[in-house]
Amino acid sequence: MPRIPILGDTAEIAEKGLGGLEHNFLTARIEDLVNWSRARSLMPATFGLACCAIEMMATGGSHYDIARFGMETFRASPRQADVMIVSGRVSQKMAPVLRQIYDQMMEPKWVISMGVCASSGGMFNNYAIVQGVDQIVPVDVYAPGCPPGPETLLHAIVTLHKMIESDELVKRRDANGGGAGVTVEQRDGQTATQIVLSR
Amino acid sequence: MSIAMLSALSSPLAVDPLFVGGVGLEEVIIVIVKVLIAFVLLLVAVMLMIWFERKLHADMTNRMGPTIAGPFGLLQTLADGIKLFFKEDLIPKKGDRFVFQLAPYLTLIPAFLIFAVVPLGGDFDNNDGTISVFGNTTNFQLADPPIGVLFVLAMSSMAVYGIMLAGWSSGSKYPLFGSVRASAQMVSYEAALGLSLVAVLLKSGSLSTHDIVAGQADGWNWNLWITGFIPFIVFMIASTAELNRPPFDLVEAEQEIVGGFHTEYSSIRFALFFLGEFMNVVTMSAVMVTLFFGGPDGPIPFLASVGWLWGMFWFMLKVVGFCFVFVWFRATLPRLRYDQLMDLGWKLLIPLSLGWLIALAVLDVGRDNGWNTAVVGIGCFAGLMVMGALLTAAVSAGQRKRLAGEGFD
Amino acid sequence: MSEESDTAVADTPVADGPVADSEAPAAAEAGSQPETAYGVAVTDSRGQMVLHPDRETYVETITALRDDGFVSVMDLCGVDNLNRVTRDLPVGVGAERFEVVVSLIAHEPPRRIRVRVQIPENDPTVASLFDVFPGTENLERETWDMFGVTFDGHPDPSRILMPPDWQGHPLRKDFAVGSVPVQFKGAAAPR
Amino acid sequence: MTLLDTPSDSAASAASAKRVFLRDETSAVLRVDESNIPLAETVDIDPMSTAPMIVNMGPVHPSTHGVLRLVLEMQGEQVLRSKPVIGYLHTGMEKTGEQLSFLQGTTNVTRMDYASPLFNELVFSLATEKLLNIEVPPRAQWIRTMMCELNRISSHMLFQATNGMDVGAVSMMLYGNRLREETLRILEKVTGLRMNHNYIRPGGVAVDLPDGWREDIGGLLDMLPPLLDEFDQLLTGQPIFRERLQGVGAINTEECLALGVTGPILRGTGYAWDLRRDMPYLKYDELDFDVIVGSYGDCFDRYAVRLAEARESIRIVRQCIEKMPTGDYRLQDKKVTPPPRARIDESMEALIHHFKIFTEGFKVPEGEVYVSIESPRGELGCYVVSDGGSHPHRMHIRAPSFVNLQTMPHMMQDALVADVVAIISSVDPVLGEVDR
Repeated sequence: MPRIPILGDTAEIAEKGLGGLEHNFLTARIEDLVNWSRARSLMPATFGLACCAIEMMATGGSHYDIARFGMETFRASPRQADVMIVSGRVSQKMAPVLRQIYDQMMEPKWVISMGVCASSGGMFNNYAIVQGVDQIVPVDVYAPGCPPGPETLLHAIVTLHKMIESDELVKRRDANGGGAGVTVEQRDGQTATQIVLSR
Repeated sequence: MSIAMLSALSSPLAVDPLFVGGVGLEEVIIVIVKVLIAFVLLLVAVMLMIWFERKLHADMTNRMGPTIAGPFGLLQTLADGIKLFFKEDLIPKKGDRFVFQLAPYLTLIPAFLIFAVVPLGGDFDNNDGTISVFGNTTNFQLADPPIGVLFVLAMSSMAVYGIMLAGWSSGSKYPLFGSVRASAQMVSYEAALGLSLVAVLLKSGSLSTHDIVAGQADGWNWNLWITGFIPFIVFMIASTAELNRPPFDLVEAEQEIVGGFHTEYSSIRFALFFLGEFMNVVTMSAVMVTLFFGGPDGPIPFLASVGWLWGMFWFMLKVVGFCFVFVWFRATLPRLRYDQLMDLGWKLLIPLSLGWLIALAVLDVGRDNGWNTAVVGIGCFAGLMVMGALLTAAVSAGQRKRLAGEGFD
Repeated sequence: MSEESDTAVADTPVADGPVADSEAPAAAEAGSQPETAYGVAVTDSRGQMVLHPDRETYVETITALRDDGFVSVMDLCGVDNLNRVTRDLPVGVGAERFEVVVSLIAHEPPRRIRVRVQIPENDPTVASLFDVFPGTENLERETWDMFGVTFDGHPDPSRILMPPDWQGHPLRKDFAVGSVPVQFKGAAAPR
Repeated sequence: MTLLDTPSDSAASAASAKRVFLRDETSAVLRVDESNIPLAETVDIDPMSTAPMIVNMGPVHPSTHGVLRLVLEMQGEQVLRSKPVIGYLHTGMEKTGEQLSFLQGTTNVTRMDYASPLFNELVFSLATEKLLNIEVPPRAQWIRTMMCELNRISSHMLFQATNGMDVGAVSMMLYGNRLREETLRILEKVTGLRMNHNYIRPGGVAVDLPDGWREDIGGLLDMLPPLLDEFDQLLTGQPIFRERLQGVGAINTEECLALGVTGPILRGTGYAWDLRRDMPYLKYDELDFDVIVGSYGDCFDRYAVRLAEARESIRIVRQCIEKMPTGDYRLQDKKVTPPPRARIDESMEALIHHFKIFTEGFKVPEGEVYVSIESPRGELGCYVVSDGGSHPHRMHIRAPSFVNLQTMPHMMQDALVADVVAIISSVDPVLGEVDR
């Protein structure tokens, strides 16, 4: 018996009826729809640091056109952003700010570490630079290069798309207690702030 | 709600021929269908408008725009919407909880309501613009209150509250800036908007949108020509400012005040603002088409064979034309500064539309009384010139004083 | 060394510059005793005139230079000479651990001059140039931040590049260069 | 009527140099401790209060060109005093520079001003060469001149992009980037990298120009002028754009000189000072070009100066193509430059030499030197102290953006928020260079 790509093995269908179908085709999981939309509508936070930020701008330019992925909507407000592209070296002075921006972003959120300086400190192994932004925020995709060309960044973005669509990230965040409902511990003895959820 | 109650409610407003012979079940169903059509049409139009803007702007800058969400990226807006719907929401602790939640709806709902009074189609060339459905005659618009234009103005003023309250209730500084800017900007441009509208009302003699469209039935009767362009230009600029579209998007100027009033908004509430902004673009385009461009009236006369779709086709075409202009503005024009915006509104648009209105009125009175049109016209022109000169002198005197460091208080 | 390859050859004031003409003719004449210009010792470094005032005459020297047509301070930076004994200093100028180096420029005719002040380690203090050239404000702040040299009379003596609560002065030679543990202290504000 | 006639000269002429010397509250500089000002707006806003409000702009703000942070004291939308807070991108490059040999140093400095990396390499190489007392061959000098001018074009294009973006012309971002991309294509072909080239090295340049460079660069130069004319159409004559920039952020020559400001900001005030002409280095004395000056020192003048300088650079590059001599692209001095690649395969000595020069570096005679060039942002200086070893004892970069940043509070006094954005972008700071 031939095999129909969308339905599955026709012999099994003939034997078991609808139970022989490989998957439902009248209904689908809403999770797939959500992942589909998340992957196609990643809004990056406007977060440029150093050389890599210039290449990030170039990625938004006419030659590379990040808008193809629906990502030209750089959001200035971290509340509305989905992905933070850490583009460049993170200094000790910038680290708290970067973490604050990350905390201000709403779940689900992702981080791309762009360039070697963000990923590992790069050539600046000295007093001023944080040796890898993953010491501060959880990084999902690392883009290598100094600076990574726009093609590399696009590849990182497509990689992130695939990860989002394959649902890996949401599971990971569930596992480590991420997601909505967390509290942020305050420095110097201030009270912890409960994040108000409306739904 | 019983049908008798509905009838009792609607009888004072029964301008629509649908309700002339009393209200039965059929009429109610027709109204519900009309509501659904208007609602769905507007939502789809907004979805396509957002896609259209992104694609068109991409085209103007040698790019491709969204491509991966659906064919030609058509589903990009859908993806954005679903994603935002499933995103975490936040209400700032320092903000006013109730107002913060209310504000997005205050911007969205007026945009819907404005669309309700816009005639979408119908044959105004051969009859009075009504169509027949199941033997009932009705207007091709959701509602036709006798105060249609006032309703449009009232609703567009309501939208100010949404933006103002959103900024105020966020409890943060940049949104506050945006909110202060919004209230000043939108209130001042409301005046110019209203004054340019009065010119249309003067010519149409009615506040009903249906009557205004009916009065422009032939291509040469469009209010655009009859009122002499100026009210349209003022209306166009004022409505751009009213919509917070570039070059008047100071309220949400990303480079200056981050996100403006919606800085603290995320998730579905931000989506509502997003939707509301583009919905306003569509409805304002529709209002402009209604008021100045003859609504569903097209250059080629009504073709009975195509039915009501013919008028709708022209209507849509004109709306898309205006949407194009709005995107074009965004792609080319830098943003105005706050004081320049105020100058433009108060010192140019309002005097101009006021003066033009007076001139139109004088010409009308002159025609009614049989005065010599040439003499009246030249008199009006001279009067406008004198007014303009006086205003310029006043403005420059004020500027000199300000530069010299003398206050006015 | 040929002439067109180098900036300083064109603007070296030592031979016939107006500096030599106006105030310090001694600078032009080579001699065995230490040369002076503007009343302070002077050396030549790769064709560039370098003044070596002491801390007391430092501001006076800069002021004199300004009155002589040096319109701008281009650069001000510190140097840490820990463990470096031999240096090209004129006779009579004692080598100290820190140096503050000021580069000035004159536009008509185009010429440059450099001023080096020795700052002792036990009292790293020097007068601020803010009242002569306000453009040194950021540069002096940077020098304090990086070397710990205090500038008396500076309007805003605070760290400029490092975080305000940073310990130490990174460009000192006894400050470790290598990677330091992340001094990350967590988010400072609620979401 | 009012949209078109704003006085653009009144504010500029009234200012005097005295305001930059003020040190108390009357100064435009808000001299407060920035650590007391919270980054997040946790302060309660009293809507009835009329006291000045402290607003934090940055360090992550869309228009602060990276990580500049501005503390603004504001009355309504008007800025009373302000203070740029920097250091958020401090990389410790001067410290790292002491750890790297002179040959490796260009790798380090090229990452400072990432909008114009070749200038950083050039100034460090010139300083090293001056310490070594060597002269690079003419072809190397011409190549350096040409590449730097191409880099200047790309840097000014980046300015046009961000400046347009900051005043709200969003398409300029893409138009500017498109031109920059075309320039970068040439730079990539010659140096192998789009940015951070490490192309200009002590002793010459890394590699010779590739085949077909004349056609490539000539094609670029033919393509650029009409596209620059499009900028004129889109912005220069645009009434809203002029309104936004004319008379905004005015500063005069005396203030610029007192603050040590150089580059387009100084030239925008009408003062013709350009190191390329006044203290020529490389081959600029053999080139025919004009120094562009403005007249009012406002944002519009700075915009116009940069646009015109890009055109001048096109002129310079054309002359460079014509005059490019044949010969060595780097010094044939065993002490400084590695042996040719072909010889490494043949000769063991060459291999050892190559290895030693890249691991140990070369010894540089003791001394100290300050060399400066005209970068797209002003005087880019390099102060190098050598103690006779192969590593610099002290390497200091005089970054033009760092000094130019001091003009901001003075320009911003009494300006509106929208002007602040225009002023930041007209100063055109590159934070990598500011913080180093």
